[in-house]
Amino acid sequence: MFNEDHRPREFSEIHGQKKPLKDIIAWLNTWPSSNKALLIHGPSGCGKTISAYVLKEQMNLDFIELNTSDVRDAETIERVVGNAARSKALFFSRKLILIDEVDNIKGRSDQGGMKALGKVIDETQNPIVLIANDPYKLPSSIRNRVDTIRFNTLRSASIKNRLKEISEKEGITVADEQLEEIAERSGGDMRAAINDFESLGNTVLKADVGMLSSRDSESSIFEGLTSIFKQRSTKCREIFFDVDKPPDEIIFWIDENMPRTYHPDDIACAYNYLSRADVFLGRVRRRQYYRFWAYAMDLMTGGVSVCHKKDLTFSKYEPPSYFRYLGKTKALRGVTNSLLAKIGGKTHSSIYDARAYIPLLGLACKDVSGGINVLKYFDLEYEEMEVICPKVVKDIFKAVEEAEKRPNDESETEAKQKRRPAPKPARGEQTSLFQF
Amino acid sequence: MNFEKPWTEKYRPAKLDDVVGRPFIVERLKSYVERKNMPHLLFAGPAGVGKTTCALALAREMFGDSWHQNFQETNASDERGINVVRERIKDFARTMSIGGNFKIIFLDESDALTPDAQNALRRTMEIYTSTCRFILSCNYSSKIIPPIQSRCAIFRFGPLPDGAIEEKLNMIADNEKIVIKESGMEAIKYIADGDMRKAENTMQAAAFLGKDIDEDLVYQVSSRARPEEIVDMINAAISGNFLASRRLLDSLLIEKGLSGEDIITQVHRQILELELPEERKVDLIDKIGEHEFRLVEGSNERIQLEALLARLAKKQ
Amino acid sequence: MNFEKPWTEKYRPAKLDDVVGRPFIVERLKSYVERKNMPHLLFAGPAGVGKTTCALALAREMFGDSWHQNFQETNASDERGINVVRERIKDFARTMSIGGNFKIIFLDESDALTPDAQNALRRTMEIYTSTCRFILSCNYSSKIIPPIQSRCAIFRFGPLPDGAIEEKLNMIADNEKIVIKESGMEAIKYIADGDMRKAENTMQAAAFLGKDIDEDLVYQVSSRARPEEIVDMINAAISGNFLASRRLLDSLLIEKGLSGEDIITQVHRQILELELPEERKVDLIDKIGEHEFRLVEGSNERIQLEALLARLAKKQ
Amino acid sequence: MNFEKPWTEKYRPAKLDDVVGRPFIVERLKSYVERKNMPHLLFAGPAGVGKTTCALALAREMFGDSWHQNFQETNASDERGINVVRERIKDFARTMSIGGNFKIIFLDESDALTPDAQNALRRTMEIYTSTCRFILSCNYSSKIIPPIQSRCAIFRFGPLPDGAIEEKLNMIADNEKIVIKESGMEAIKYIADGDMRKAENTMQAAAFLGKDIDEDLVYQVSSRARPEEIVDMINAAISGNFLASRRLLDSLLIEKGLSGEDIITQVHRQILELELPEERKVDLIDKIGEHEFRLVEGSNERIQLEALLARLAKKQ
Amino acid sequence: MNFEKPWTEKYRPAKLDDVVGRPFIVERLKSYVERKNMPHLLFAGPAGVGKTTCALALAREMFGDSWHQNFQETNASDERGINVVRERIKDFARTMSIGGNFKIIFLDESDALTPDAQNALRRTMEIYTSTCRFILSCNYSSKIIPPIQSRCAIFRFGPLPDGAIEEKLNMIADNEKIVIKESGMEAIKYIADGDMRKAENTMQAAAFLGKDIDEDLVYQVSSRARPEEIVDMINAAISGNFLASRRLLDSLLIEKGLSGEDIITQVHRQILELELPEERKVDLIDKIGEHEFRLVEGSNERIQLEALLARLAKKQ
Repeated sequence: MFNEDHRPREFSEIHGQKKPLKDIIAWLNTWPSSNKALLIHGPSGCGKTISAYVLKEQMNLDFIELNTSDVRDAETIERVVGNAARSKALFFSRKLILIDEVDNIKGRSDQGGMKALGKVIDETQNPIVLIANDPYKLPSSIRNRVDTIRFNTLRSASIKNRLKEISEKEGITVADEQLEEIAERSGGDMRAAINDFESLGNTVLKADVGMLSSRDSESSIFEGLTSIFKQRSTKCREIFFDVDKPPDEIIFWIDENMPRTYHPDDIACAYNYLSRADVFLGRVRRRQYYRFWAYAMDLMTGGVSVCHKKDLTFSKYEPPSYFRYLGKTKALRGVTNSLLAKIGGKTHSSIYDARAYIPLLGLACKDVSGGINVLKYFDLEYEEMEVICPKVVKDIFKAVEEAEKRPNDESETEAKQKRRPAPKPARGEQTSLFQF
Repeated sequence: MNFEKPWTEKYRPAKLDDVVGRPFIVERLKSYVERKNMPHLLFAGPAGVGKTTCALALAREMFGDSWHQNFQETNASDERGINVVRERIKDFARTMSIGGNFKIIFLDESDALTPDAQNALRRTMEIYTSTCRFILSCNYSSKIIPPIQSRCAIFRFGPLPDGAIEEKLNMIADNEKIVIKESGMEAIKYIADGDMRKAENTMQAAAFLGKDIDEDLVYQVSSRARPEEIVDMINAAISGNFLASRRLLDSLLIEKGLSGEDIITQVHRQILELELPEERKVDLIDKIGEHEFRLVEGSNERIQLEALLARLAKKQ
Repeated sequence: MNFEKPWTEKYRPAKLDDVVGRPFIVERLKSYVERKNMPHLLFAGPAGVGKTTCALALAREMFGDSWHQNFQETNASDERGINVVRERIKDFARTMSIGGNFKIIFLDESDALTPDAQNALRRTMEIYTSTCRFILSCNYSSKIIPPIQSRCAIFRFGPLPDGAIEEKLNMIADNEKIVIKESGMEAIKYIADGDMRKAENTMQAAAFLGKDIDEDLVYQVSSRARPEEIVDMINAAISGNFLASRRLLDSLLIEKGLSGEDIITQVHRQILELELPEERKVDLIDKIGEHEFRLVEGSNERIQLEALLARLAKKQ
Repeated sequence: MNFEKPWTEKYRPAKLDDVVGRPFIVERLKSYVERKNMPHLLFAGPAGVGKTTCALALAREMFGDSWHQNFQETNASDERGINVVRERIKDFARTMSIGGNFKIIFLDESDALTPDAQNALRRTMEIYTSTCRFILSCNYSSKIIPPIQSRCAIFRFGPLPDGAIEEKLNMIADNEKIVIKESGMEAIKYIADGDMRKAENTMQAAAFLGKDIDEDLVYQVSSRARPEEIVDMINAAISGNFLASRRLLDSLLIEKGLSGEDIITQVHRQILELELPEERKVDLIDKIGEHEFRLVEGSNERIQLEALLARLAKKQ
Repeated sequence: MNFEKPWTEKYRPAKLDDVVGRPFIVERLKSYVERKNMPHLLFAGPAGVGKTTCALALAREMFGDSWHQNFQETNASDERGINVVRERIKDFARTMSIGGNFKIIFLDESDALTPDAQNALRRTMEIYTSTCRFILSCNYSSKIIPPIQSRCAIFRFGPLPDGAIEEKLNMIADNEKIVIKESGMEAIKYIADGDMRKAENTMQAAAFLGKDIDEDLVYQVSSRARPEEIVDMINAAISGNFLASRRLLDSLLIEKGLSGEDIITQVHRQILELELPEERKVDLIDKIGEHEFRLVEGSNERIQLEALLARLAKKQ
C-alpha cells in the first residue's frame, strides 16, 4: 500500500506542517522548560504520528511507546511507561515516551487510566509526547499538565505536492490538475488522499478522478440544503437520497441553517415540521421501525421547504454547532454529575436537588479560605471545583499546595495528602548512583 | 463570613423536638420512639419540607449512638434500577440491628420507581419485615402502588408555614451573629415558598455578601440562583431573535446539563411572570403543553425545544 | 407493633346472605348450592364490586369446611402465560374433590388472556369438565371468546349502589366502635364511586387517624380532591382567572399529592355538574380526552393540566 | 352438566362439496383430488372464513381413511419459533406417506413468522418438496415473503356472504331441532359479519338458553350491542342531547360489559348508515380513528368514549 | 413439482465485470486485482445495492480458487460486541494467506459498532495491517469515526438506477428463455424500487406462473397494488367521493389480501406524484405517517385506513 511504501523518513517529506515541527524540536531541545509533557493534536491524516516517528529517526531517540495496546487501564500505563518515565535515560541517549490516541483512554473501560497518566506526567524524568485527535476529550487534569502543539488540517497544495512525489517514485504519469482534484476531495487528510490516489490505479485519466466519491460528504449536503431553500417543493427530498448521512444527522444540518436563512415569520412553520420529523425519529429509535425514516425525511426536507414564502438567496452554510458543542462539553458534564453526587451525599439530597447548592458554594469560594473549606467538606477534585468557582480555582489549589509544603500545618495538608503524591525529589537531583 | 458547611446540614435538627412546623408529625413519630417500635412509614410531600430531616431525627432518637449502624439511606432515582436497590437493602438487612429490634431503611424518591419495581420492592419489604422498617419518601403518594400504601402509615408533608421558616432562620441568625432585617426575612420567605432548604441556602448565600441581610441582598443572591438564562432565552425568542435564544438554550441544555423536561418546566413557570397580556400567556401555556407532549414522543430534546422557541415568537 | 388485618378481608362475607347490594346474583348462586351443582360461571364487572367475594362465599357454602381443598384461585395476568395456568389447573384437577362432586377453579382477570390462550383454556375446561367448575372473572365479557361465554352462565356486576356501601360501612363502624358522621359517609361514597374495596380501605385509613370520621379525615387519607376543590379550580379557569385556578391546581398536585390522572378523572366527573352551557361542556369533554391521552403517553402532569386549564380559560 | 361438542367441529364439512359459499375455491381443490397431486397452497383471509375447513376437507378427500396419518396441522404462532416448527416438520416428513405420494403439512398463521423465519421455512419446503406439500394459512398474503408466494398457488378467502351463513345455520337448526326466527337469524348475521365460526358459536350459545332463537336470545349471549343501541347513542349525541347519549354509553359499558374497543368498532360500523351529510361522516370517521388509537395506547375508556360522543355532539 | 434455486443466488455475479450499474466502482476494484494489492475499503450505501456482491466478486478475482480460505465475512451487529469480533478476526488473521499476500475480512454493518468499539477496531486494523485488509460495509459513512475513514478508500453505493435492474433482468430472461414484456418490466421496476433482490425474486415468482411476463402476472404474484389502484382510491377521496374510495380500499384489503401497512406505504409513495399543492402534500405525508404509526402500535386496520381516507377527503 502506498501509505506503507511511502511513509516519510525525513522532515522534508512531511508537507504543510513546518511550524508545528519546528515547535516540537524546540520543545524537545529545551526540555524541561515548562510542562514535562507535550500534547500534539489535530484531525486525522495530518501527520501527527508520522512526525513523531520521523523525529525518532532524525534525533536518534529511544522510544517507549504505548500505542496499539488494547488495554489502557491504570495498571498497563504504569507497567509500560511508568517505570520508563521515572528512570533517567543513559548518558548520550535520549528517551521519549510516546502515547498515541490518548483521547481513547476511557473512564469506564480503562479503569483509572487518566489518573495513572497524570501521575506518570508528574513524576517523569523524560519527555512525554501525547497524541490525540480531540484535546477536549481529555480531562482538564491532563490538559493543565501539558504544553500543546496543534497540527492544522492540511491545505490541498501540500497534499498535492506529496502526491506528486509519490507518483514520480511509482512512475505514474499524472497531470497536476488531477492530483489537485484528488487533494481537493480528501478534505485535508493526507492518508486518505494517498489511499484515493492508489485506488485510482496506475493510469489516471481526468475522467477517472470523478469516480472518487468526495471525502467531504458535506458538499452533497450543501446541495440538499440549497434545494430546500431555493424551491418550495417536496421534490427536494430526492437530492437527499445521495447524501451519505443518516436522517438523525441531516436534521441537524437543516436545523442549523434554516433559521440563519429564513425570514423570522417562517421559522415557526419550519420548526413545526422539524419537530414532527423528530417525533418520527423518536419512534424509529424506540421501536426500531425504520420505515418511519421516510416520513421523517419528507417532513424535514419538503416540510421545511414549503414554509418559506419567497425564494431565498444563498448564504454560507454552517455545520451543526450542536455536535461540536456536545463534544466540547462532554467531559464537563461528567464532572458536573460527579460533583452533584458528592454534594447530594453530604446534604441528603438527590442529584437533582443538589444543583440548588451550587450558587451558594460559588459565593462561599469568594475567598480562598472559604474555597478550601468547600473543597475539604465535599472532598472535591480540581475539575469539580472548577464548576463551582472557575475564576478562583487555581488560587485555591495553589494555597492548598503551599500549605502542604509547610509540614507543620497539619490541618491544611491532611485533606490533600491522598490526592497529591508524596513530595518528589527536585529535578536533576540524583540521590544515588543506583537509582537507575 | 467563612464557609464551614451548608447550614442545611449544620442546623439540621438532631432531635425530633427541634423540628419546626410539624407538631402533629413529630408527635406521632415520638410515640414510635417511646414504644421502641414503628410500622413502615410513607412520607409524602414536595422538596425541602423536612422529610429527610424527620427520618434522620427519628433514627437518632430510636437508636441513640448506634443510629448510624442501624440506618441506611438510599435514593431510588440515583441508583441504577430496583436490583441495585434490592442488593443494597439485602446487604444491609442481613446483619443484626445493634441495640435495637430492627433497622431502618430510608428510601428517598420512591415514586421514581416504576410500578413493576415497586412490586419488587413490596416483596422485599415483606421478606425483611421482621428485621427492617422502611421509610419511603416520595413527592406524590398517588404514585406509590396501593399494596405498598396499605402497608405504611402515611405522613403528608405540606409546604412549611412561613412562621416555621421564620423561627428557624431567626435561630440561625442568632447563632451566626448576623442581623436579618424584616424586609430581608419577608423576601426570603417569599422566595422559599415553604421550602426550608431554599430558605437556609438563600440566607447563607446572602450572609456572604453582608452581615446585614435586607431585601436587596436577598434578591441579589436569588438572582444568581434564578434561571436568568431562561428568562433571557424566552425574551430573545419573543422579540424574534431566534438565533440568540437558541444560543442560550444550548448553554442550558449542553453546558449546564439540564434536561429538556427541566427546561420546559422552567419556561412554563417563567411565562406567567412575563410582562405579556393575560390572553397571550394562556395561549402560550396551551402551546407549551403541546410541545411538552412532542418532547416525550420525540428523539431529540433540542429540536423540540427549538420548535417551542420558534412558536413563542409567533404573534398569534 | 400491631398491623391490623385489612377490613376488606376481615369483613368479607362468609355467607352468600351477607353479600350486600346483589340480591339477584345471590339468589341464583344460592340455587346452585341447593342443587349441589353448578355450571361454569363468568363474572363480569369492574374492580371492587364483589366478584371475588361472591366466588369465595359460593365455595364456602358449597363445600362447607373442606372448601379450602376444593377451591383454587389463580390470576391469569400474574401467572406467566397460559401454560403455567394450565399446569396449575392440571395439578389441582388431578386429585378428587373432598366431600363434593367437583372442585372450583376461580380464574381472575381472565380477559388478560389473549384469544389464543383463551382457546387453550377452553380445551382445558373441556378436559376437566367432569371434575371441575370454572368461575372466570373479567372486566369486560366482550373480551372473552364466544366459545367460552357460551359454556358459562354469565353474571354481570355493575357498580355497587351507594345504599349497599352505606349498609356495609355502618355494619363495620358498629363492630369497630367508631362513629362515622354523615359528611364522612358522603365523602367515602363519593370517593368509592361504587367500589366497595375502595370504600372499606378509605374508612380503615381514616379510622387510623381518629375514631370520629368526618369529611376532613376522609379527604386527609384519600388522595382524592374534594369535589368543591375541583369545581373551584374549573370555575376559576372558566371565569378567566387563570392564575387562581393554577394555584388551586398546585395545591392539589403538591399539597394533596394527587396524581395527574386522578385529577383529570375528577375533572371529567365534575364537568357535567357545572353551570355551563351544554355546548361548552361538550367542548370541554373533548379537550379532557386529549389531555388524558397525553398523560397516558407520559407527559408532564403539571404542564398538561395547566394547558388544560388554559384551554378552559380560552373563550372559544 | 353436559358439554356438547362445539358445533364448529360437529358440523365441519367432511367433503369439499359440503363447504358453503366457496364455489370457485372448491372447484379448484377438487381438481387436485382428481389428479391426486397438488402444488403448495397459500390460503389468505380473515378468521373463521373456512381456511382450515377447506384444508381438512381436501386432506380427507385426497387420502381417504388414512388422511390422519398424512396430514399434520401446526400453528406457527403457538410453537416457539421456527426451529420447533422445523423439527416437527422434519419428524413428520421423514416417514413415507401411507396410500399416497406425499403428505400435507398445514401451517396456520404463517404470517406470524418473521421474514427470516420464513426464509428458513422456504428452505425446509425445498428440502421436503418431493415428499410433502404445504398449505400455508395467513391473514395477509402480503406478509408472506415473495419466494414463498411464488412457490404456492394462492387462494383468497374473503368474508363469507350472508347467504352462505344462513344456509349453514339452517342446516344446523334442522339437525339440532331448534327453531331460529327471522329476527334471530338477522342478529346472528350482523354479529358474525362474515365469520362462520362466530356465527356457529353464537347460535350454539343461544340454543343453550332456549330452543326458540330470536333476536333477544342472540344479543343476550353475544355481548355485542344491538345496532339500534349504537345508533340511538350516536343520534342522541348528534342531536345535541349529550347527556342522553352518555347514559346509553354507560349502559353499554356497564350493563352489557362491552369493552371500549368493541364499542368504538361498532360505532365505526354504524356511522356510514346514518342520515348525515357526507362531510360530517367523513369528519367523524377521522375522529373515530383518533379515539380508537388512544384506547389502544391505554387511555381511560370512559373518558375517551365520552370525548368521542362530545365530538359527535359538536356542531362543526 | 420442481424447486429452482433462487435467482438471487443463481445469478449473483462471480466476476467484477458482471456487476451491473456500478461502472466506476468496478473499475477501481479491478485495478486492485491487477496490482494484487489493495488498501482497506469502506463501502457505504443502503441495503440491497450490491455491497456484499462487490466484496465477494473482488475476493474471487483476487484469490481465485482459494478465495474461500482468504475471505471472512462477519456481521458487526450480529456478533455480541466488539470483543467477539476481535476474537474472530484474530483467529482468522493468525494463519497465512493461501496463494496471496493478505486475507480479506469483510465486516458488514460496521456502523452498528459504537464509537468506542470502532476505536478498538481501529487498533485491531493496525495490528493486523500487514496480513489483512478490511472491507467495512455500512449504511452511512458518517457513522464511522474519522480515523478509520482516513485509513480506507471510500466507495459510495447509491440506489441502483432502473437501467441496471433492467439490464440484469434481461440477462436473466435470456438465460431462462422467458419473455418479459415492456409492461411487465415496468411493473417489476416499480415494485423493486431500486432493490435488485426484490426485482429478481418478483420475476422468478412471475416466471413460475407463465413464460410471458406481463403486468398482470407481475401484480398477481407481488401483493402490491397497481399504482393506478392506489391513485384512484386517493383521488376518489380527495375529490370528495369518500364512499367510492372506501370501496376501493375494501377491494385492496379483502380481494387482494394486502395488509394495512402495505397499502399505507404505497399511498405515501403515490401522494408525492399527485397534482396537489405542495403544502397539502407535506401535510398529508405527516398524517399518513401518523396513521402508519397507529397501525404499528396495534390499531384496527380498517378503522385507521378509513380514517386516513377521511383525512384526504377533508378540505383543509
